[in-house]
Amino acid sequence: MTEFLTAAVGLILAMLGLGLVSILRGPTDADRMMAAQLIGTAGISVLLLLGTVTGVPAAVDVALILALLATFASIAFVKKGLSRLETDGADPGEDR
Amino acid sequence: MSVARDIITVAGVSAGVFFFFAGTVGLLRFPDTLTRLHALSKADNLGLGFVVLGLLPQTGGLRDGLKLISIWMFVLLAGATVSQLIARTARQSGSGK
Amino acid sequence: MNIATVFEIALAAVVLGLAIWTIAVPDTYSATVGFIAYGLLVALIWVRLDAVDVALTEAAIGGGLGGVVLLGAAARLRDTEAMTTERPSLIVRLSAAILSAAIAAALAVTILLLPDPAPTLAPSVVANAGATGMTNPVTNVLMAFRGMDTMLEKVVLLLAIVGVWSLASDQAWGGRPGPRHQADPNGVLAFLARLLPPAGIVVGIYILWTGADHPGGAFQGGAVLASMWLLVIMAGLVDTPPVRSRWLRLILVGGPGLFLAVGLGGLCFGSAFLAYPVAFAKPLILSIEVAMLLTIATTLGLLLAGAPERSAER
Amino acid sequence: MSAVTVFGLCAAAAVGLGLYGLIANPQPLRKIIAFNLLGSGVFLLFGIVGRRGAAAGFGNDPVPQALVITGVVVAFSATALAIALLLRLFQIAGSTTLNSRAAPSPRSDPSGH
Repeated sequence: MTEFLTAAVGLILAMLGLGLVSILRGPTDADRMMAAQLIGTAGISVLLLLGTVTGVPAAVDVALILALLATFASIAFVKKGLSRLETDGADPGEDR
Repeated sequence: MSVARDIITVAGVSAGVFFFFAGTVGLLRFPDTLTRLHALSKADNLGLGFVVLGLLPQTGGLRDGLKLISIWMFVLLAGATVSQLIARTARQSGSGK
Repeated sequence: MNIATVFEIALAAVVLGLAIWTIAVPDTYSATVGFIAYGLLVALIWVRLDAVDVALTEAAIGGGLGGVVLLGAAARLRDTEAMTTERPSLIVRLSAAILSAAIAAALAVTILLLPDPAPTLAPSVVANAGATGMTNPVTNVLMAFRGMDTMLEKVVLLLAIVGVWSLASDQAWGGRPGPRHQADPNGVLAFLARLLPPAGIVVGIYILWTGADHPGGAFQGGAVLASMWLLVIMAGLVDTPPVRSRWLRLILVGGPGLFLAVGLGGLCFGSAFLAYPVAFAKPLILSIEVAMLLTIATTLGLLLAGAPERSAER
Repeated sequence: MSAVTVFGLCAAAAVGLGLYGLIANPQPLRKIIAFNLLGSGVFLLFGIVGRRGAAAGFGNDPVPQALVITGVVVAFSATALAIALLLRLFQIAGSTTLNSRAAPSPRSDPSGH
């Protein structure tokens, strides 16, 4: 069982690495946002699996915090990207 | 009993890993933003969902199970909102065509 | 080589790749995104090192709040990138590379040659755990055995917020930080900002409460509360408070103030500064933590909101 | 190769990379990010030392853990303050260069807005 779950962690981690390639490649900000979202979700899954594998039940709490904070970070990310598009050509000082 | 639990875990986590794989490949290979968004939502909702489902039989008690499910709920909510905002961004900037 | 080691090497490789990407990529915005992903994965390393308390903090700061601070600045400064094209000369970069490589190599050698058996303070933490009535060793160290550090850390947070506020321009002095966010009150973001914070507040308080016996604590819970507050602000449902407001300042000094009062009480009635009477140790520590939760949530939220930019009237 | 060795080498490399970025990168925001990377490497080194000191039923020595938590909070405060300074510099000078020879072009409204 432990071997299976560890292998699953490894596979999801590999997906996460591929998601990083997508951040790296872009080409648009929307793609970067999506990749960040995917990395957050994959990180949560890895944490949940890792908590079960290593017998650290508190890893679920880390995943809980990560779920809330990653939500917040992606909303901030998208919101900043949105206002950038909306205020294109406007005063950069108001750009937030 | 424990064998049945392990079977559920293996099946759930395997399905979850499959959807993560599908979502990542879609994110890398699909031609435009909106189709990539479609692929992403599969990894987000179903990938994590199946992993949570698979891990439920392995949890110690009701409280841990509830925590797992609420994590999934948070991610579902966030995923739905962020996807909609990203789609709007993409349409406004014209890259969604 | 078993499968766990393969996993560890893969994790370390991904983290290192992200670190290199963060330093080397030309676009600052991409570097920031890379750093957020890095913070998220470092939290995984901390879980792997069996330091779940630190993993919680790292997930809250590295993956969340710290990333949003950097991202906001990167989004604002993005258009100025073309202006700063000057780079240090080749000699400077080469010597910097040699210096950094030498330091990294020295650290690596030190890691490989650490003494065996390793020195540890864990047994003395266990031996004294009965004095506080709590079983989470990290909370014991933070709140009791090294309580002075934790109190001064909160003072540092307070100093940082004073520093940020003092950067306001004359018109905005004492005003509201950040722009007023306009959002469709029936839009999807406003919907999320109404639905998520109640659950988030429960999670924040749970993290504080569980900190007595399991990994968790006031700072991690406060970070969750701060992110929920900022989510509501970003959705345009409420505005940031003017920083001259009296109740705001009262909350900001409340946590450290109570900590200091308890510490001085220990000096007057007990044996030393911050010495808790054994019978009341747990209630005292818990009340300090509850006051801290509010203070930390407000401080972190205001640190993210930045310097005041609008006068209070608008 | 144990977890301590693998992550220890990773931490050492993060410290080196952060130091290089801090010196060699001209943009202040990049310097702040590099400084955070350097700090996170140092924190990980603490974690390694604590992991080796696992005893008395704990997987990691609690004292270094508490030090790291304090350190993370202080590093975050410093980062937020540095970012606020940087944004204010940008607001006043219209650029974020640290190079005193390059004359900064003042914007029309130096006090912002």
